[in-house]
Amino acid sequence: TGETETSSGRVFASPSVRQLARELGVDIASVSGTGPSGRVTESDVREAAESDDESAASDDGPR
Amino acid sequence: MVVGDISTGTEVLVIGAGPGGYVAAIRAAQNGLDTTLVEKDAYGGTCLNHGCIPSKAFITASSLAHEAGHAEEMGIHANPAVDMSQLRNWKDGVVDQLTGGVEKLCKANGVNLIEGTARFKDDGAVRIEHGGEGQGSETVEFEHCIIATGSRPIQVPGFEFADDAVWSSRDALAADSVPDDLVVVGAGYIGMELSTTFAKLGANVTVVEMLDDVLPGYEDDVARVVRKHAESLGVKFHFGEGASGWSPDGEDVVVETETEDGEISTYRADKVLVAVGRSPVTDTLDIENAGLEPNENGFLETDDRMRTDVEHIYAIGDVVADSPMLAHVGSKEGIVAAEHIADEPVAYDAQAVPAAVFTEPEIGTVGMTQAEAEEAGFTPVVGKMPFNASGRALTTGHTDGFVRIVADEDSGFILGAQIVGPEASELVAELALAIEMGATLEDVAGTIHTHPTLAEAVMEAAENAQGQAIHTLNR
Amino acid sequence: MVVGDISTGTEVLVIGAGPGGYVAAIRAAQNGLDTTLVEKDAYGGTCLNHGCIPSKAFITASSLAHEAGHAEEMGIHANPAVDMSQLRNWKDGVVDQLTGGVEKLCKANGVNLIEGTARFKDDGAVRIEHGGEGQGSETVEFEHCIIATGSRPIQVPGFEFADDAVWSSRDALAADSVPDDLVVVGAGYIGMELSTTFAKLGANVTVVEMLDDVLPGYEDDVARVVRKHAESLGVKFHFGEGASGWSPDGEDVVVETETEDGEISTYRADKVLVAVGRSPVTDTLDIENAGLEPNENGFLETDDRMRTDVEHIYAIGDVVADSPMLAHVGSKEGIVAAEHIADEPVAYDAQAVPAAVFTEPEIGTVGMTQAEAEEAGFTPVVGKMPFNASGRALTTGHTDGFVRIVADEDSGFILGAQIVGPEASELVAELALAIEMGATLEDVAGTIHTHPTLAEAVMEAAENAQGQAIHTLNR
Ligand SMILES: Cc1cc2nc3c(=O)[nH]c(=O)nc-3n(C[C@H](O)[C@H](O)[C@H](O)COP(=O)(O)OP(=O)(O)OC[C@H]3O[C@@H](n4cnc5c(N)ncnc54)[C@H](O)[C@@H]3O)c2cc1C
Ligand SMILES: Cc1cc2nc3c(=O)[nH]c(=O)nc-3n(C[C@H](O)[C@H](O)[C@H](O)COP(=O)(O)OP(=O)(O)OC[C@H]3O[C@@H](n4cnc5c(N)ncnc54)[C@H](O)[C@@H]3O)c2cc1C
Repeated sequence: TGETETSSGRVFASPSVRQLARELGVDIASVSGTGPSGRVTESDVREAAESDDESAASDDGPR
Repeated sequence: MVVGDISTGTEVLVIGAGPGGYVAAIRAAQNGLDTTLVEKDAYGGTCLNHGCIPSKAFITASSLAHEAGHAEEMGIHANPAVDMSQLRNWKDGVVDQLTGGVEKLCKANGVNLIEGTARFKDDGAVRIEHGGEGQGSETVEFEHCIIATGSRPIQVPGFEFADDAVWSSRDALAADSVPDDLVVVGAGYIGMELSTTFAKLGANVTVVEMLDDVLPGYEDDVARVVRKHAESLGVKFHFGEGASGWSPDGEDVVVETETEDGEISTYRADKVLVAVGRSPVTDTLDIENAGLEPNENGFLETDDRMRTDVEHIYAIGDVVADSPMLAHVGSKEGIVAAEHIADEPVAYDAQAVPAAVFTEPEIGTVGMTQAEAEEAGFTPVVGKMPFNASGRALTTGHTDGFVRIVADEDSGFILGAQIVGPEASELVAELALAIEMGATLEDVAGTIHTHPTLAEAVMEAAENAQGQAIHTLNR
Repeated sequence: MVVGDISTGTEVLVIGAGPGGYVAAIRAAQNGLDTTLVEKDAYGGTCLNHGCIPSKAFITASSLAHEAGHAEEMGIHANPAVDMSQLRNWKDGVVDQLTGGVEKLCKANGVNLIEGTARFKDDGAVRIEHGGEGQGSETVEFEHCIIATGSRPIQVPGFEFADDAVWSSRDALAADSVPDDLVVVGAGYIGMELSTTFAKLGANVTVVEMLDDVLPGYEDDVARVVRKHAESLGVKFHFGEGASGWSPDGEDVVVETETEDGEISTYRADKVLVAVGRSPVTDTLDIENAGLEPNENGFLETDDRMRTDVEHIYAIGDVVADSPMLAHVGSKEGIVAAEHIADEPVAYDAQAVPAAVFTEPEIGTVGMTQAEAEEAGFTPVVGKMPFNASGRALTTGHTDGFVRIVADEDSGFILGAQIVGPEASELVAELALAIEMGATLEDVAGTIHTHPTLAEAVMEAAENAQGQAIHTLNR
């Protein structure tokens, strides 16, 4: 179901962006953020998903 | 109620209807799962019946009476008397309304409710013993199980809760009179909430605590505000003393304490309240039949989906290892477990768990302290706003305490906050959201805050960390 | 104080030391600008001296006394008496502490303070007349000027505030006794705050309002909660009636009202409080000498850097056109003006301006209503949590009202919130931050909220909008 283990470190991304990362099978800890002060944004996660792995992204569509 | 032993099946079995269990059951049912919730005692668990809710009801009433009786400065002349049996009835009414509500919400969401005590037969079934004589038992087979059996108060050797003179927090919250003299063993948050409550209701309260301050785990300057206020209410503290025993003396009790050096003291009282912590309820479940083994303190280890070592059995709430024993943590864990069973891509990944202590003044904390931020490798910058510089605080007459915000100096990301002061329990909500969102000091300082409110102090603390506060001098 | 007419120069001259002006002056000085603040009356302006602060002090005390006197259900038996002159002294003490604080903070930040009344000589200088006889005047030349002269209450024709029997809000907040009978003209937020306050203090209050409900501008279901509560305090409402005049009758006043159809009613009282709105103070500044012309209602138009048509003259606070007349808006505008003068890349770009009404229960609103969201082209989704389903609300005895969140259905972005209920003024802070951060329903619902708090209702309202609330049934 497109799960990734959450990193134990502090993640600067909103709850909805973190959830999206899990939905798309993206390890958010490895995404570099383009938001203010490096915050990980929704589009950062979507881009990471696309460049990453098409199949992981198609596993769980947006709800 | 089912008499005799029949066997039924359910997709999700939740054991225990506290804030962990009932929330998990409702969310599981909302996700279309066939869900069964078993509770041996009362819907709402410790929290609604003997914890969060009754304590806060007592705190409200005792604070209102005490405050009205001490507001001559504002021109208010009153000499309030508190009728404890009426207060208890009101509190019971509040509890009944909420527990009744929980039952209704479970049913409305389609949760099957079973009254009884569950024990594991194996890792796919429990046996449920129904209440009274001859009520029989039944077996329920499950695909997934969520253990939410909560916790019970720790007993200090020699202090049996069965004795009339020895109160657990539960007994204190069922009191129908105020003891003239009360000894409280333990100055943790439950001990402190109840000490101030009974002091406001007129008891002479003496607190004995093994450690050297109130509220272990909180920073000194936070704890100090609460201790000073309790002292001003007449509460007496004896630190570095462990309760070693008690003896009856007529109607009274004499509590004996001992220091590390073996020095003995005694305190006479009408009742002794023991509030030294809580331990998980995992020893009455035949949990080994499910292939599970609690850790040495009785807690269950889980992953961040709340799965135990047995993958289809989850644990949430007070039974979970390395997780704060708080109602809202249990509820969140319950939602994670329920959604994970429903194949949602969830995880318990809270960046910030707020916690409150409902003393006077209140404490609200979230995320990291300055020391914790340093340990975690950040270079923290700290901003503070004392409530005695807040217009709103002055107009309420409650000016003790402060808001402190800890942020990362480089990025400005907010890492944590410590609030001690009026409505701290509510004010911390904004900062929890700030941390979860990855907000910076600039974000909080740049958000317009209503005047005059206590929440402005949050903004001012952020500005202070930036060296730009208006209502307090900057570092 | 300077005697005689000398001429000095300053980089930034701020006229008026209300929450707009003093904040602007402090921030300008913090930015290294040579700043002068001129005030003719008292530091803190309307807000600290005759508005926000004294009204909230009265509200606190009247609420405490009233609540303690009506808590038999909780077992509290008290019959509080309120000594109005003591209450007034306490309130004055709070005001003095804050206004003294403002003066100190200005000085500590290096702001030059001048006492006197400023009038423009031209667009580069003002003449300041000092207070009493023989205090003289001085001329101050400025590079930049910030007009922050605030507002005054609107007089209804026939009701002169100079008359003893006719109260402005300022007179009401200086009262040293409670009138037996009080007529309040106007059911806006100031009228409603003061009506409930005096009703709690024991006055028979009658409110006459030209429109057909209390709190114009608020949604019906929000206003209704406040009106019902006021009615339960004994406040009588007469809608659709305009105050047309009054006459003395012995010690009493008889207030006459007229409906649109010309129907006349009369109400006897000890005092009549007129609270029908406020108008900007721009007519006593010789403002035309600076090349400025207020709009037809006396307000000054500005751009989003708070610049007037004359680029180096700024306007902030209650004098600004199309900007809510609120202290925190003035402060924010002051910060924008000061930072813009200091060449910072700021703008007044608040996405969400929270506002509170300190009635019982309180109102806290921010951002868009559902109707406004529709008008703005969104497809709003709405979630609601009534306080009577909140455990914390039940334990405080205050369960009227609700939290409502308006979000964009597609994106989940939170657009606005309307809260009516206990601590609504504080609870709205989290939602203001949510809107400023571009938070979604999922963000607010996914943030752990402390149990038991009123702030949980914010989370539940977000969950309700998602169809996932635990403690209330979903749509
Ligand atoms: C005085 C006091 C004040 C508190 N105040 C706060 C506060 O303000 N905020 C806060 O967050 N927390 C507070 N807490 C802590 C809070 O009550 C707990 O964290 C919370 O109740 C834990 O929830 P839970 O669902 O894990 O377990 P519980 O609430 O303990 O519920 C467990 C349920 O499981 C049932 N059960 C147990 N074994 C079985 C079985 N074998 N079969 C069937 N049913 C079973 C029990 O009867 C119980 O109803 C307070 C606690 C106390 C004692
Ligand atoms: C009863 C009441 C309750 C209120 N409650 C609230 C509330 O709870 N929350 C809220 O946000 N708002 C509240 N308000 C509104 C709030 O008071 C105003 O929005 C706020 O004071 C506006 O700030 P300001 O700086 O623009 O002007 P003001 O506060 O009006 O200050 C203007 C200052 O300029 C001075 N001045 C004027 N002309 C000159 C001159 N020519 N030379 C020198 N000095 C001059 C005046 O003496 C005054 O001190 C309330 C108002 C009232 C009346």
